[in-house]
Amino acid sequence: MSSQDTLGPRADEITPEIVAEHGLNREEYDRVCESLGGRAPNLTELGVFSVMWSEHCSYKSSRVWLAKLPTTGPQVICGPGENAGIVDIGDGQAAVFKMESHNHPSFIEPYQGAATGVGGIMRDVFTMGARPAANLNALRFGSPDHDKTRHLVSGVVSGIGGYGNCIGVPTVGGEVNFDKSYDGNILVNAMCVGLAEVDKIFYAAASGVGNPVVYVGSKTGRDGIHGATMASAEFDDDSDEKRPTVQVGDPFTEKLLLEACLELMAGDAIIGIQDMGAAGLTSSSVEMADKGGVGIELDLDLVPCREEAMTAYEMLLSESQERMLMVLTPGREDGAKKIFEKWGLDFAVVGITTDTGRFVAKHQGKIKADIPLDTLANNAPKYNRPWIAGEKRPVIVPDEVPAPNSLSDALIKLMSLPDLCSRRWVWEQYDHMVMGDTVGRPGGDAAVVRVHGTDKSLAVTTDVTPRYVAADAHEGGKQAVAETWRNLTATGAQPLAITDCMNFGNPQRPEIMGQFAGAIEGMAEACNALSYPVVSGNVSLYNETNGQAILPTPAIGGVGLIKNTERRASAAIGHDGDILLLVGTERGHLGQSLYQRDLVGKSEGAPPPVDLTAELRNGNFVRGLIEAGDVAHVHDCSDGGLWVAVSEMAMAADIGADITLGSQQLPAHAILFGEDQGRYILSVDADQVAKIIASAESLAIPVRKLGVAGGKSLRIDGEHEVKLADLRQAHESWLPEYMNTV
Amino acid sequence: MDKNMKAHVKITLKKGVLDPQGKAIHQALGSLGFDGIDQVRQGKYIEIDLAETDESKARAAIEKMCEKLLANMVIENYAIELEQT
Amino acid sequence: MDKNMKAHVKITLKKGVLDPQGKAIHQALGSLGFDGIDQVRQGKYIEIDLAETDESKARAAIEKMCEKLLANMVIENYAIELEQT
Amino acid sequence: MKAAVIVFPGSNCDRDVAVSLNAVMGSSPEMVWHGNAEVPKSDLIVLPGGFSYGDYLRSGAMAAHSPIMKDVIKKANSGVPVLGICNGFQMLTETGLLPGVMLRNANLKFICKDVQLRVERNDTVFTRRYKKDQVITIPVANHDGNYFADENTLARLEDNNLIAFRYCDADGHPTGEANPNGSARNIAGLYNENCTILGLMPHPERLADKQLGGIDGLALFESLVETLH
Ligand SMILES: Nc1ncnc2c1ncn2[C@@H]1O[C@H](COP(=O)(O)OP(=O)(O)O)[C@@H](O)[C@H]1O
Ligand SMILES: [Mg+2]
Repeated sequence: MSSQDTLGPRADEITPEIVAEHGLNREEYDRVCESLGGRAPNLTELGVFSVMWSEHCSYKSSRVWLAKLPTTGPQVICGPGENAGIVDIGDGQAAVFKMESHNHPSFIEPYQGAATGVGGIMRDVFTMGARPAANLNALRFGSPDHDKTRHLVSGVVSGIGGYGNCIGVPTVGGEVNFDKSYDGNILVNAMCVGLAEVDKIFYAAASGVGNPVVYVGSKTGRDGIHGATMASAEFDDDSDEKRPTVQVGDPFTEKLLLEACLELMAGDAIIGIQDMGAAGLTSSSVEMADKGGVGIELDLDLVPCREEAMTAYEMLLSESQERMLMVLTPGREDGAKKIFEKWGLDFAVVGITTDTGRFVAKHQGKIKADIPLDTLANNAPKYNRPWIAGEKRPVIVPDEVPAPNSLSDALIKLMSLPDLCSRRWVWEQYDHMVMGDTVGRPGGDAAVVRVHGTDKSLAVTTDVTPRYVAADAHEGGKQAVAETWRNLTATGAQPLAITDCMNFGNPQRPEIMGQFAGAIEGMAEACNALSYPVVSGNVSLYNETNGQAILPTPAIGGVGLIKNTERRASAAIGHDGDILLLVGTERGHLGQSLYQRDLVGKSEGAPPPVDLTAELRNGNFVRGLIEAGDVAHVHDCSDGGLWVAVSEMAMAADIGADITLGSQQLPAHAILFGEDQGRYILSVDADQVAKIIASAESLAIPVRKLGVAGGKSLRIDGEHEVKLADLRQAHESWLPEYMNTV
Repeated sequence: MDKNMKAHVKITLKKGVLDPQGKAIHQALGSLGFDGIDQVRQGKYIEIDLAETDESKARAAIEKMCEKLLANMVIENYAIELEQT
Repeated sequence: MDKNMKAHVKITLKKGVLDPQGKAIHQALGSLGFDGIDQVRQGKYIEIDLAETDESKARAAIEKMCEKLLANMVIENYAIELEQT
Repeated sequence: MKAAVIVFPGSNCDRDVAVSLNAVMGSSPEMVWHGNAEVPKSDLIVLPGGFSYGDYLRSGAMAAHSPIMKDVIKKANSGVPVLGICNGFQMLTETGLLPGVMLRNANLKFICKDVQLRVERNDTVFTRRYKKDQVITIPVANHDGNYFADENTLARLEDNNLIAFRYCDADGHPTGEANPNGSARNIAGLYNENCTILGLMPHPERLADKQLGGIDGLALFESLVETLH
């Protein structure tokens, strides 16, 4: 049968409006027709192209830039391109991880949007054969004064908890920031880290012809079908339900799906497996077939549906959650089916792999789509969009930034800022201990989770400082990578690799594309210098409303390995009488600092530069001390600067500290609140000090005695006293108080 | 006579929105041996005692409460019944 | 004529049983500026589609479901309405 | 001692409690699928924490009707010790093996944090390794941990000394501030009449290992091993 006979669109079917509603421009549409051998697509095919060639699936604006990121290294088992990245953690084990955005759905419906974001990223990880071991979430909300913010914070946090707690994966870390640029575009970036056996990793490739394609999990509904409201209304007789339905998460079903998949994966029935994420059935089948170099034919009559009269278009584009597609070894269907039935899940053979190289979908006896696979998967346009780099800003001299009236008041004020106050209100709503391996709970630099049943642990963190990226995309991108590296190092972990979530505005604006390009180049520079490659990631563009773009936010998720869980560090002061040491160079950099932004009210100058050579040297030194068992209490200096870091260590231990400004010629507020990079504070036994200093000096690493731990307050050279109780009150109360005032 | 009203508010999921709770209840009823069930949907039922005698004012107030707080209009519908108490 | 029934089941907390959700809604409505509310109680609303035409059989079945699973009789009451569909 | 951990669809602390049991027993407990009809002969039955059936409808309600529960109830009534942790406690109240119900936490939020508990008595198979009135630290992690029972029931529980643990402050006082979720009389755990069944909301298995930050939970498992061998 010639596909042209059955597949030609009705005369009036594909209007320019319908093409536009599918997010394809004129050139892209022409490319679609060309891919089909010169004919026009029908509506179903247009829908398939629109999702496969969307920014989300095809990375058409970002691909040329992403290619600049280093993705290899001896530790890398699988870099970007699969569902998640994989790194070797020794003993035949691997860490599998990825971060992904669910920004827009979370703005529309914060609870379900965030919940399904968590569900989606976990499927990316367990589809590769890994059991999820830890979740993280990087969140950005609008200004606290904006009337939507509270509602969004509350919904997103309970949605993340609602999903992760139920499925029983600990949520151990993340970030929360507030800035008015996110008023209309919040960011919800979810990360999952899983553990797998190296010889039991599963990939998406569907090799072999004549193999059964199997659908498992939940039934398909009309969830999250974007594209054409108008076009889909045409075949939806229920006129009051035109709005694309929000995806609702079902963590219980996901838990069953996780256990069922892992049970099946213990055997050898699976050839390829892929979760149904964005663009559900379409992208999962296209990607599996393309990677395996085969064709695929789906019989949509066999797809388990939960709603009546679903069309081919709807089934192919539905984003219903908690579903997976697998290609099995022929003859193994019955055994597999038993497992899924035991867990109460749908199991249906819905297609077969073919040698045609085409994606074919049949429904009710008709061919609804017949498209060359290669074109769908690989022929999306690739844009090298015009970009302009932001202007370099001057480095602010410390003396130009006014001193506070009172140093101690300034500290209290900083510690209670929305961007710096305690996130306890958030993480206490997350089960961060389930699975019994969280040895470093939220609140420290990176969370530490044991590799179950071993002496090893993984350290995990997410970081980015968007105001730095906005001021200098290159330095900001560098800094984000370096900060994760530093956070991992501060626990004693050897950083292994990162995942990223690139959240930016409209890439068709050259200045936004400039931010993207700059951030990528900065990230690449840091990754290269630190031998810390990118193994997975995600891009979220068009985060803007009425021309107001978000701050450029390349969120970085870092994973590191602690070989001996007994040799790790916490971010608390160790003991009364400990000596505090500062490792790293002090320059008193106040440009783009929180002190400058929130206490002086200015956002000026260049962000703190990151010296990657010093970063590497200082970090390796600190990690060496932890690994040797010489130091067990370390915190890095980041947002807010030195005194803030000391305060955090003091509150964590309920032990105060008297610190000294040292001998450098800098104003006190620059020493205390400057955000110089590459620094760590160590709390050490008095009798270790000489040895550590000598060893640092022999390596030309800047180190100085910062002070002495003890008492219940903080002081600077015996003055400017701040009681820990007052500090704690300031630090702990902002978020709960904010959230309790409706 | 009392001068109060009681509002009975039913909040239900819109058609087509997945109802994981209803689905799980359906399955559980099935394994308890209850057959012949086609579908189960779970919603909320909220009773509000109001110091208001005017029915149309009461209705307007409850509608506002539903839109603002009680129902999540992205995925839920609501229905109000009023009763003099 | 179709030969099905739809059961509307309201599950409410017994008098005297603490209702944290109702209390929280009451407070939230208050701070949104809704005055004159005396009490808010939250319950569940469950719709069950049954392949059963006989009303009394349907009612008996739904009652059993409530007693066995849908309601916790220690703290909850239920009320059933049936509708031919 | 032989122990059986019942695994329900949605259980997620089954592995955690098995790890703790293994640490004190020196061997693994039997993991028993909820769809089975019978619990193998054991000295202890554990209903683990988690979200059985997603905690949909009411926490523990659907699990209480799982096929295995008939036998669990039978064995419990014949005196086999049963430990219900968190979701397991919710199942015990849903089956009526323990009185009362768990309502949504007073602040309506999921709460995961360390809390302090006062050990009300140490003459049971679950607590002999503790001291009476000892203050211990154990984490809670739940959304529905707000214990409710009518006044008569509460009075009976107090009169018969059936309260196992109460939320308390550092000095052992069951204050309002120390109560994380609004539970009646600060009740965190309960016994049946014979003290052979214990239901508690906090998770002793989460602080039974030094690396996790404490071992106050370990004594509960050690008590069981000591008395049940
Ligand atoms: N959304 C969140 N979920 C869980 N933990 C969070 C979240 N936001 C922040 N945290 C935790 O709070 C602590 C402080 O966060 P942050 O200020 O970003 O740390 P740092 O400056 O060390 O990178 C970290 O332990 C972090 O993991
Ligand atoms: Mg961080």
